[in-house]
Amino acid sequence: MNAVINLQDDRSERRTAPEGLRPETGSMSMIQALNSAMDVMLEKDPNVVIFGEDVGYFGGVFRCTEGLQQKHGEDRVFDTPIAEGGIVATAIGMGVNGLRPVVEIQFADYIYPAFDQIASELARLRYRSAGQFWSPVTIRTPCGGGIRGGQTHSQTPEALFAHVCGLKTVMPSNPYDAKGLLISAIEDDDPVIFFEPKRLYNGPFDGDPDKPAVSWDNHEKGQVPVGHYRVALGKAETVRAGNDLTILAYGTMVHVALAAAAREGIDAEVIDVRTLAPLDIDTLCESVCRTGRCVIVHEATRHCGYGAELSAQVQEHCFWNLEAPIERVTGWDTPYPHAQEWAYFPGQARVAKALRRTLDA
Amino acid sequence: MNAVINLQDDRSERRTAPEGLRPETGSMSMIQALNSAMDVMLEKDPNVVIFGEDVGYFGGVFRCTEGLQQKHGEDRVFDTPIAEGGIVATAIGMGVNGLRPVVEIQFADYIYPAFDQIASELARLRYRSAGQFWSPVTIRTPCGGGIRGGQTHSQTPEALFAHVCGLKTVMPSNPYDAKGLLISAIEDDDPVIFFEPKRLYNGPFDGDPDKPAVSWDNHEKGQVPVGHYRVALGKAETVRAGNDLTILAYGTMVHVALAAAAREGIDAEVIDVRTLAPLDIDTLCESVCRTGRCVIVHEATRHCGYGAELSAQVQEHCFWNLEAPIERVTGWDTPYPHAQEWAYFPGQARVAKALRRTLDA
Amino acid sequence: MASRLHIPTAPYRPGEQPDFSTIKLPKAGELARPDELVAANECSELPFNLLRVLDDNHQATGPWDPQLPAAVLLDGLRYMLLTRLYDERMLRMQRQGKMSFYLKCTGEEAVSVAQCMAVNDGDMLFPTYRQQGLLITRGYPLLDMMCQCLSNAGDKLQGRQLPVMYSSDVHKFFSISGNLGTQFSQAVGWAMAAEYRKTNDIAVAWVGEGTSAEADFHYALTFSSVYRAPVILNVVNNQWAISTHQNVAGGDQNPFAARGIGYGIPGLRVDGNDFLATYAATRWAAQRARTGGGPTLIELYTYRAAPHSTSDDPAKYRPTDEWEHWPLGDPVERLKQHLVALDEWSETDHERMREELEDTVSTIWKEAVSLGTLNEGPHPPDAAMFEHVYKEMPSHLVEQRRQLEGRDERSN
Amino acid sequence: MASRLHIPTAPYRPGEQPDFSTIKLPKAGELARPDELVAANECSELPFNLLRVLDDNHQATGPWDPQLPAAVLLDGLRYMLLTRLYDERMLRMQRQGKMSFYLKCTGEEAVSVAQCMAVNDGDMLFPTYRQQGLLITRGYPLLDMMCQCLSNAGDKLQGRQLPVMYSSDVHKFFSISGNLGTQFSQAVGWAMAAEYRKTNDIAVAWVGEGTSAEADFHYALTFSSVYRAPVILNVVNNQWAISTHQNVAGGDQNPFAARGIGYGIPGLRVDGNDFLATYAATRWAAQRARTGGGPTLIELYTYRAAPHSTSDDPAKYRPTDEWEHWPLGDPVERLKQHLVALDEWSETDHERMREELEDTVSTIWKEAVSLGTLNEGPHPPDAAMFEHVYKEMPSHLVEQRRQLEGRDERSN
Ligand SMILES: Cc1ncc(C[n+]2csc(CCOP(=O)(O)OP(=O)(O)O)c2C)c(N)n1
Ligand SMILES: Cc1ncc(C[n+]2csc(CCOP(=O)(O)OP(=O)(O)O)c2C)c(N)n1
Ligand SMILES: [Mg+2]
Ligand SMILES: [Mg+2]
Repeated sequence: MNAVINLQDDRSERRTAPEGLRPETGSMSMIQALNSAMDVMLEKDPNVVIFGEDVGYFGGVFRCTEGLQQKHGEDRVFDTPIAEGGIVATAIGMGVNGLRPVVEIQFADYIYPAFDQIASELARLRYRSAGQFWSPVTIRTPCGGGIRGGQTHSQTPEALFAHVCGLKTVMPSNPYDAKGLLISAIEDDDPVIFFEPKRLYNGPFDGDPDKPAVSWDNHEKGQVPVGHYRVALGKAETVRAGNDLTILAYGTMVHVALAAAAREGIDAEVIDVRTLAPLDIDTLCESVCRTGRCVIVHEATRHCGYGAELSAQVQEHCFWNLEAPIERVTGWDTPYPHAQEWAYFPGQARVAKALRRTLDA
Repeated sequence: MNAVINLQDDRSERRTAPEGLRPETGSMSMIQALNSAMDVMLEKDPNVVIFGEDVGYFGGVFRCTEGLQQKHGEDRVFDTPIAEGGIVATAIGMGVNGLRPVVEIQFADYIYPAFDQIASELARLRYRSAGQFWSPVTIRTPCGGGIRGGQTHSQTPEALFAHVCGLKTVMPSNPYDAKGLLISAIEDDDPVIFFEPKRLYNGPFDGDPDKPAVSWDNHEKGQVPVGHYRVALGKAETVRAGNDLTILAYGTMVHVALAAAAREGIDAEVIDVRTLAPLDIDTLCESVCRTGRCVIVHEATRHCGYGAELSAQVQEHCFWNLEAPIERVTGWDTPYPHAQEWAYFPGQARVAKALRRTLDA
Repeated sequence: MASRLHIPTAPYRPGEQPDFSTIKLPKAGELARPDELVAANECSELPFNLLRVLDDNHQATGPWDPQLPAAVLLDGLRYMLLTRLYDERMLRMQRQGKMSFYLKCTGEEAVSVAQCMAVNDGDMLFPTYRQQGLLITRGYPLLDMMCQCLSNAGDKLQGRQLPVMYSSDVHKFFSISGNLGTQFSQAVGWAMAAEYRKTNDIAVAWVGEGTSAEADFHYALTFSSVYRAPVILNVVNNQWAISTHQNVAGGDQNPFAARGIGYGIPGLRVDGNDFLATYAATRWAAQRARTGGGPTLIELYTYRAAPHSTSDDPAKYRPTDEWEHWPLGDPVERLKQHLVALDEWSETDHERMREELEDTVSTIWKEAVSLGTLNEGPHPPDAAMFEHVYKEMPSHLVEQRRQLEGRDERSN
Repeated sequence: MASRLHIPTAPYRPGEQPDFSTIKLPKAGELARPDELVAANECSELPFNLLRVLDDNHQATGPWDPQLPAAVLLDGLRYMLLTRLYDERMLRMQRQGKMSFYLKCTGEEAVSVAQCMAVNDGDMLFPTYRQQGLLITRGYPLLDMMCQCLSNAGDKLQGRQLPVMYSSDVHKFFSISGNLGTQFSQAVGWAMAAEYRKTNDIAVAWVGEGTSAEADFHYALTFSSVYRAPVILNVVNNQWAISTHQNVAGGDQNPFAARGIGYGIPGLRVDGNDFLATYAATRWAAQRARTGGGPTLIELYTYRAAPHSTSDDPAKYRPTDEWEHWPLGDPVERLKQHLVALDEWSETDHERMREELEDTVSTIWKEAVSLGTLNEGPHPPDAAMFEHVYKEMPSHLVEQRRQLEGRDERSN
């Protein structure tokens, strides 16, 4: 079901790993990969500091910062008051004064109190000061459903941030990318909103809640270099080459899409968008112009969701090549319910139906 | 340049005005029309209260609430502390306790501190309590540029709200609609975010800053019934019928679109979307399926803007009828600059170019 | 000399020996009780004290003693015990996989029970997730609580909310939000509307001490101060916010009750494990609010004996025996001892009550699971998901519901 | 009896006769000056007082007298006067249509000038739009200020910002945000980083009293209290927030300086029109911050003599002569009188200085307009609009810039 992935594929990684020398890798869950990214960056750059609710002594409610305070000290990894707006504001000020803050918002559902600081300040500081001031803050936040979290532990509000110019918006779908993208995000001098699909923290998830959980151990993208490497921001990845149609997805939906295509026996090209802003439109359009058909999958609500932008751009660039309407498979336009979670989650059946419809059009 | 508009066109108005009897009308600017809507509702419903920064004694920085405190009393129209989040939270609580609050956020650029209360609370209260609790808050806020306001007095963040299910999102383009829609919004039991294009407050604006300003006096939509009437939420309006292509616009851009089409001599059908959520997709698609061509115009930044949703839906519904790519003409993906305002503003030239391209495709 | 960044921390971590002798505990009964309409600045010492009524011999003492009849105290004891037993049962059921999540209020039962008893039925409650005692005290059916936790066919909230996110308009118990603090400022609006509508109702709101750092705390204090809204603003200081000690919310600087001073709002700091003190403080604040005195900020000083929730493992961040060293004891035990000291109660009575309540919980639980569990169903129908997004379902949701039900014409 | 909704209002409205005899003015020099490292709770009376150094005879008096050499005072006078003259000129130019907007700080010049002089050059300033005096005191070129206001070809901010939204990294003057209050909490982060990096710098931030209701005020107090950040948090209480009186921000309840008490932050309430008192308070707070004492909250009590901005007409909401009745007078005049009383200055000197500064402003203005005005240009190039959204321009912005420049291949 999973596409063949070449670890040596990423150009920025090649830069860090000397020619011919494969970096030492280990099997890591997404949590471990994220932890490792922060560990590496704390080690490498004394200006990196990490903070947020429960991230210090405890190591985060999802354990992403486990052990980092003990290893790097209390003034580099610490707990904050419960005030997402205050956390981001503090990070902005620190960034202006030379630090490189990485903050955690405990759930993406709780990022809204920080919206003003993110959209009005973090995103615009460089612009409004004509480059005099800027703050290289990275905001990590777990997102997405499928964990019985109900409406306030399941949201993926990526579209709200992708609409705000000045921000980079990222969502990895596997441990390898998670670590490489997080390192790139921390090193980037622009602010990055880094969404972590929590349903993928401990293993890939193809959308079928009845199957036993699997770990990242046996997944190629669970093999992660222990040291420093980058996955470039702003680059989509073709995780499966194919000819019948193109699926655009990110986060958990990459795995659902692969499974749905496999189940239907469709030779789909599956592209993991990875960076939502700025978007790697070339990779997407090259594919859709070739296959002539496109299905977009995301977990967030449909109306004004990120899929709308993907659809609009693909249509703008590939109109003359399109052989079927571009479809979107998304969360419904309702909050994420608790009991009806699996009726809400855009699972294999819904994706498969859309693939079929698109092929048959 | 302006389309022929039939005041008797609106069904909800016919409901309030008895058959054959035309309501008394007067010439009103958009500010006066909004003021009149609030005046009428304060008179009609003792549960209506109005508050916000400077809206009480002073009557609002744009004078939309002028005279209302003097007429209806200090406990019905009053000033608040400067805390947009607190204003919306207070309104939510009041709404739960039987009132019908209408609040003003002084500029749409300053609505972000209230984002959490709007998106997490106001929009979801009915849902999460399964209908036990709800709060019929109307949030009025001036938006849009073309007034030399710079990046923090020019934004139109409608897409952020249109993405949040549970909210209704409205933007009128003229005094008649403004009053009728605002009355509908206040009477509606769902929360409504009501964007007021401030460039239209005192007169229609076709996008040409060099022309002398005109008032609403000589505009048909500046003739406004003095009493109570409604313009239904959720209904787009065809402000100009045409055959060559369909332009979807709202707010200030309706006027720019009309002017651009006239200037190019294009027989465009121009639809004023008016309510962005829930969207009147039927009216839009009927038109695009007929004309086969569609240009979408809005002032907000492009990436993940509301135009993306319009484009995606039109494409989904009208794919087989489309004869040219759907185009979007929008603000650039930068903050709204001060000096370069007219290079930023999607004016007639840019719209005209897109119309031409779409016709020639 | 450069100053160093100060990072506050918890006083004790796993492996350390908790010693709370540093917590200055004033003697019960010593604090003067000002008139309810006292000017805020004339009682600004209150938040720096700790209001206690029950003394070391389990006697009620001092001017704050609410002098409640034994029958009322026994009601309080019963509600507290029921809350605790309900929590215990639900926790066990969560462990058995019957529900996705649970969250106890063990050690904090006096907060919700005494406070609820001290206000009127018409007063509106804006709780957090740790005030299940309010619902129990107001007589909300346990069956409905359980069905909500089970997200089953009997769930009045149609399966929409995570367990414990109760709501009851009838009981004037506001829908609990997963977003911390948001209800604190809403309560002020509700209270303003009560005045506008000239009813006599007041609003009562709660946040945890950790949540006091959120914007809504400031909004609530500002707006209630400016409009003198009839509201009681409670901060439940149970020492912990998940793994984060109250010191990280500023608790090592000044008591949370003192935050009111700057806004001209009187602050009361109360032994939250003392049923009588908690009742008395709330009563004072309610009387103040109802007679035009405006808001009061109450800090309930207590201890979160339970893990934060079933997703939490406190052994990772605090000594497992920390509660045993907690100087303010167990609220249930303390009220029981008071009733025993009054000769109104005995260990045998208590045992009997516990058994009776356990039976009640058990019986109702059986009824609840007969209506379904999260994993096995039956649940509320899938289509219910599309209701209540708006008052009336707009066409795009009708269409999405059709798609869900497979009745989409376009699907093959 | 139902209590009624309380709606605060301004003490005087147009047509009414202002009478500020209700404002209790303590005598200059009477307030004790505690050690800079005093515990917050040991100086909690300070925010309820009003720190004044200049007495009715224009003499400096009491323990807070900073005992500044006359040369320093003369510098202060010069900066204040220059600020005022600059404001006057810019206002006239706005009226003549040379710029889209302007905003004066008349009557509040002591706030920015004295505070700026009381801190070090390495200290980072996080101003609002009403502290142009900071830039003038730090020697930022008037030409650059004017070009920013004109959005002309010389504008260092490339025409992006509304007039008066200055920024200067070199002068450690943070980019002004149109969004009220956001910089207050950012300043705390900056200060924390200063400690982290073991520099000796502190941060200084300002908000208006109206803005104290925003979330960032609370975040700033909470975070600076928790991490004891070296920051001075200033609330400029100029009585008005556009048309809204400070009473609507809670100013009729307690002084804004008192908001710090609950957080364990010392509060100083200062006669903001008294150059010496303002200097002294700032110096105290700076010393406290630099020696590990953490944050101080300073309320600068003053009066906004000017309209809110050129978009405002205060005659609509306050008596036009209100400032004349303001009991704390004019800061420029008061410092001048002090220098005269010290025999260091005379009316003639003052007139000469005024003329010289007016000439300076005039000369620089001519240079500035020679670089363009908003309406007539030249402006920064249109294409500059796409820069600095990101550090490096992503391809979609390159493409949009091409479209703007008409070089879009797709365009005919
Ligand atoms: C806005 C928001 N931020 C973060 C969370 C995650 N969260 C849930 S409970 C909690 C701790 C709350 O602590 P406290 O306020 O002290 O209440 P307690 O749990 O002790 O009753 C956190 C951080 C949330 N639910 N909402
Ligand atoms: C977040 C936000 N809300 C509202 C505004 C509009 N606004 C600009 S200035 C102002 C009044 C501010 O008053 P105050 O804080 O007292 O400062 P002053 O103007 O008196 O110096 C308001 C409401 C804004 N700029 N930002
Ligand atoms: Mg707590
Ligand atoms: Mg002010």
